[in-house]
Amino acid sequence: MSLRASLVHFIAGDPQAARVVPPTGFTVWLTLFSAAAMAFLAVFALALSLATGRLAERWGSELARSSTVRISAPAGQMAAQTETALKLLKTTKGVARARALDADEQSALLEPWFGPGLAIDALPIPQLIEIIEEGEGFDAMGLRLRLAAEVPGAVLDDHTRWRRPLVQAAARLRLLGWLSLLLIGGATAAMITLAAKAALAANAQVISVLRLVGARDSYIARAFMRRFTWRSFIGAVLGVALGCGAIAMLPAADPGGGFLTGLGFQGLHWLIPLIIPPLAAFAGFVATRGAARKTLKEMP
Amino acid sequence: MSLRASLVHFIAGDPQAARVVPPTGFTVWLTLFSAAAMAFLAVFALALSLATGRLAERWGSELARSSTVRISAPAGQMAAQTETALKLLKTTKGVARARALDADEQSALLEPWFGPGLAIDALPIPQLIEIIEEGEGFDAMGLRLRLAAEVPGAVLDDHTRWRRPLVQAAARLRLLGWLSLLLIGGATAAMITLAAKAALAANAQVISVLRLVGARDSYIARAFMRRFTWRSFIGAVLGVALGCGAIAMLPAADPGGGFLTGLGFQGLHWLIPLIIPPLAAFAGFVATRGAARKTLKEMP
Amino acid sequence: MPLVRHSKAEIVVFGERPVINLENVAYSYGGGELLSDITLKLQPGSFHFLTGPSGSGKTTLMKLCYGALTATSGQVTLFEEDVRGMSRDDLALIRRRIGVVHQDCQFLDHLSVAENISLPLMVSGRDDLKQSANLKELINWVGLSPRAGALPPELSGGERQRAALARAVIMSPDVVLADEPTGNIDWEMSQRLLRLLIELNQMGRTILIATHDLALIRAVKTQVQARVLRISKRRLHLAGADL
Amino acid sequence: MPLVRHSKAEIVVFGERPVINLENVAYSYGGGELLSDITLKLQPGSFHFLTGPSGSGKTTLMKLCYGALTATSGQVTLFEEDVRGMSRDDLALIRRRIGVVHQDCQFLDHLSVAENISLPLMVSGRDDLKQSANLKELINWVGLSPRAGALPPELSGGERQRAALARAVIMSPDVVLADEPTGNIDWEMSQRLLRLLIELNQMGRTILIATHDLALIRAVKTQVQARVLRISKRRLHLAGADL
Ligand SMILES: Nc1ncnc2c1ncn2[C@@H]1O[C@H](COP(=O)(O)OP(=O)(O)OP(=O)(O)O)[C@@H](O)[C@H]1O
Ligand SMILES: Nc1ncnc2c1ncn2[C@@H]1O[C@H](COP(=O)(O)OP(=O)(O)OP(=O)(O)O)[C@@H](O)[C@H]1O
Ligand SMILES: [Mg+2]
Ligand SMILES: [Mg+2]
Repeated sequence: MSLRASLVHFIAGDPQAARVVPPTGFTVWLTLFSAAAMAFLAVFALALSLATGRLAERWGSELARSSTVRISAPAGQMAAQTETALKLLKTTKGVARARALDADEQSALLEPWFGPGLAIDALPIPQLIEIIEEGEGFDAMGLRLRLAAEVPGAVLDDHTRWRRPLVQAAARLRLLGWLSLLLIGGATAAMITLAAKAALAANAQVISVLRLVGARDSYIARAFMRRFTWRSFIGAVLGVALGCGAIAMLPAADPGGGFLTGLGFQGLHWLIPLIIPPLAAFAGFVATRGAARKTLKEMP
Repeated sequence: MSLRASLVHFIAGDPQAARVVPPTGFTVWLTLFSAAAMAFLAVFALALSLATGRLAERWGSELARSSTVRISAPAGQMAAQTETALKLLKTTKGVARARALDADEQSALLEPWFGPGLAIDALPIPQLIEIIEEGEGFDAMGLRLRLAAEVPGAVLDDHTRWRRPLVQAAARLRLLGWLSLLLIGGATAAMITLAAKAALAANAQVISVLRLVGARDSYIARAFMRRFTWRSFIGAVLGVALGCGAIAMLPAADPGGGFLTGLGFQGLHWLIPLIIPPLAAFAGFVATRGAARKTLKEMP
Repeated sequence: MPLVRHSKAEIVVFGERPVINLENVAYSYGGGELLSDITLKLQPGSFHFLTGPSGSGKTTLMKLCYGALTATSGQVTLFEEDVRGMSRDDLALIRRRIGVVHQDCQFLDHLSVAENISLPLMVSGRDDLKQSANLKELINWVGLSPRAGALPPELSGGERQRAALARAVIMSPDVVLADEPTGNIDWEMSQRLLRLLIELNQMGRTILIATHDLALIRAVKTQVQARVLRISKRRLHLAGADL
Repeated sequence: MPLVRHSKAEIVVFGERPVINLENVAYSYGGGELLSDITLKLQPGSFHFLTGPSGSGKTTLMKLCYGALTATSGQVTLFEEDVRGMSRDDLALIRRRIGVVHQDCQFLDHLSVAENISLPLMVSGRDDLKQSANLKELINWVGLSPRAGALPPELSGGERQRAALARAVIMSPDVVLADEPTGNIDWEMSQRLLRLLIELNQMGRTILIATHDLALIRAVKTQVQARVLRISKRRLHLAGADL
């Protein structure tokens, strides 16, 4: 039977078939427990992936915001050069906005070094222009050349060398999250397969009795599949409930704590774990189907 | 039999007993697989705990290093006030070292804002004193009062409000690591117990035959325990080997990447995962012993 | 029905369309040959006994007759279909026409005795009301009415064999193969069970019983025209009148 | 030995120290009483048969005799120890003195037939050289030499019963309890097995055999002084001379 046909038959099919397989046994608990444990872990891996996704975004945007052009010029030319630089930036591809910082902002930036009472006008400090990038960002090399030609006192500080490894690290964390999701899925499938095989081996007598009275292999396989699919589903529901509960109990996102405390789900993301139980049930279905077919083919 | 006596008997004991339990079956693979998967996860949790330990230390010390005293004073009094402040800091409990930054260091700090060509002597910038704490750190309130009395131009920037949440976050991460280690241990014990019970249930006939010919329950239990302990051990060895291999393949610690890339073990810490297999074997031993005793007691 | 005894110990019963047909069949479990050159044709409506010393291959021969084993050489046809060419599903359908009593009666230990007896109906989707009246009557006939709700592990040895026989005949199959069906049953009860099989035979069903109980064979021979086959030295022989 | 038949259907064999002693024992599996008011004393060196219709409680009575079941009321003593007060370990030691053939012979399916037969030796740590010579002889006697290396699932029904009997007597136990040991065995072989039991009995061992095979009982009665007990209507009776 094709996978699709057997799924249809399985869902529509005859509940009596399930009765011929003994209902109890420790493989039930093993399957339930594995499915629950794995679903629990999957919820965490999912949360990790989503959180690192947000983190990568935040790090990316925070660092982008700190790209600056610094203009050091004699007092008379400062305003003009700033103007030219702003105009130039406005026509640069990859720059969303460019804005000259006003005196208050500049002194706020310098406060840690000079104390709050700094008279900024008295100092020959340069003018800072904040650049907010968009899309892929701007071409730093090209921008530098144009600035050198038109604004002699401008220095571009594009922070690329700082941003790259941080964004890379966030991306790697996210990859780790997705990888562990894959691993967890694989381990779940393996465990359910093993549990199903253990159940089939333990029920060799059931199978031989059923064959003796003329049951088709598909009937026998279906009876086992029904049980294991159901158990994987129930187990995964329990695991997801526990996992979401645990995540909800983590301390709320806290600006000081940074990465870890942002681990929870946000908004609609709480709905994503709901796909885990159906996925687990499907994994249980496919794993048991494979195990049952193989075992039945091998049994004399 | 007490746990100790049964351990001794188990290790010294008669290998023939193990033969009476069928050697194969999918519960073998289940146990091996669970033990391996759990050991693999345990290696990662261990690495996480150790890495966050290091991270907490580094964050703590990095932030401590950035505690500063800023002295703003008329040019003439600057040197004297700096001297007084340094003397005062030397006698403050919790301060390991205090050091006035020299002109080069100060201009390096200001470079992002003023560009490299800053003539520091021309500016009325304050003198910065770097404080390195020790132990519990100093009493910020007391130090501030003493500074106010003796060095009128000094401002203490102790960064406590920044440090606390970060160190907290690191500690929380470490706690998460240890908690997950505990969870993994519990899950392993639960899985081995379930696998052992499944095996015992599947071998009801073996047990009844052994009883019929006059085998003691301790003999029967030992035969099962031997198998399961051994399987848990082998599984854990495989899992630890894979886990350590995976960790060794992570990119090396990289100053730009920060937290994640420091996940590996360092130096002698590579030896710590070696305790996982004996622990898993012990868990297997205790879990199977409990399962066997319970099952044997319940069987007619 | 005329009967011919070949020199090569083949038993051939002339007539149309044997329901089970073994031709020059040999079987080995891997070592030496256990059965050699067996030819056996079971005509519809015939009644056979199969005897032979313990370990001679009675059970093996029965397993060849319902496709649980495949002959090492020679040809086995069940209802005119060659066993070799059958898929598992074909075999399942054939099994519904052959009622089998195994020597070690096995059941689904989590279903009641009554459910176990009606398992062939359940599996083939014929679990209807009319059948349930038959079921009750049959359970009564084999003397299991007081134990109908029990689970198989709670049955005595003889009760298990009676339940297995009931399960084998519930579908009123074309052929009944029974392997030592009375090994654990007292004389009165085994006479009662035999009467059931004789009745089925008179309705045209084909019966083959493996047994070592010569008294049983003698008792049946007075009631029905039964042939006794004997396995010895790997061959199948027609037993003489000495029984 | 003088024999007294009480009005209450108690069978008492006078003599010292019965190895197995049931006094006013009743047993029920949960429903009504299956066995009531059973008194049975097995003297050392006695030979008993136990008969009764299928489902009358023969297997149940045997299980009471080796402590696999505990009487609902009354007292069971094995080798002068009360079963009720025994720990599992005590019971294990008692079992080494009682050889049991179950009605459904069970084995360790992953060990060879020879290993299964010597299992009682293995379990009690008496797996020595002298025993291994006895083992070979015994395997030969029950006709399993060609199958000694096979696994139990590869045995025929009769071969299983012979292996179970060999396992029950390998330790030369004080008592042998055999439940339908010849249900699947042909006449010649069952005579051979009985000779083994008779020999043990002549060495002073106590034998109790449950069977429904009256021919077997008759055959033994010519060779040894055996008593026949019969369960009917929940009581134990001494069967008359009609056997
Ligand atoms: N699966 C198997 N593998 C190997 N040998 C087997 C297998 N099954 C049976 N045998 C051997 O084949 C021989 C015939 O077995 P079979 O069960 O057909 O005998 P039988 O005539 O039914 O005997 P019984 O009267 O004792 O039931 C026996 O010696 C048995 O040990
Ligand atoms: N575990 C059990 N639970 C409930 N009832 C049981 C159990 N075991 C046996 N019985 C019932 O007790 C009765 C006696 O069983 P027992 O096995 O002692 O009979 P028996 O005399 O050995 O019969 P047979 O000759 O058929 O082996 C039977 O009706 C049986 O169904
Ligand atoms: Mg047989
Ligand atoms: Mg019985």
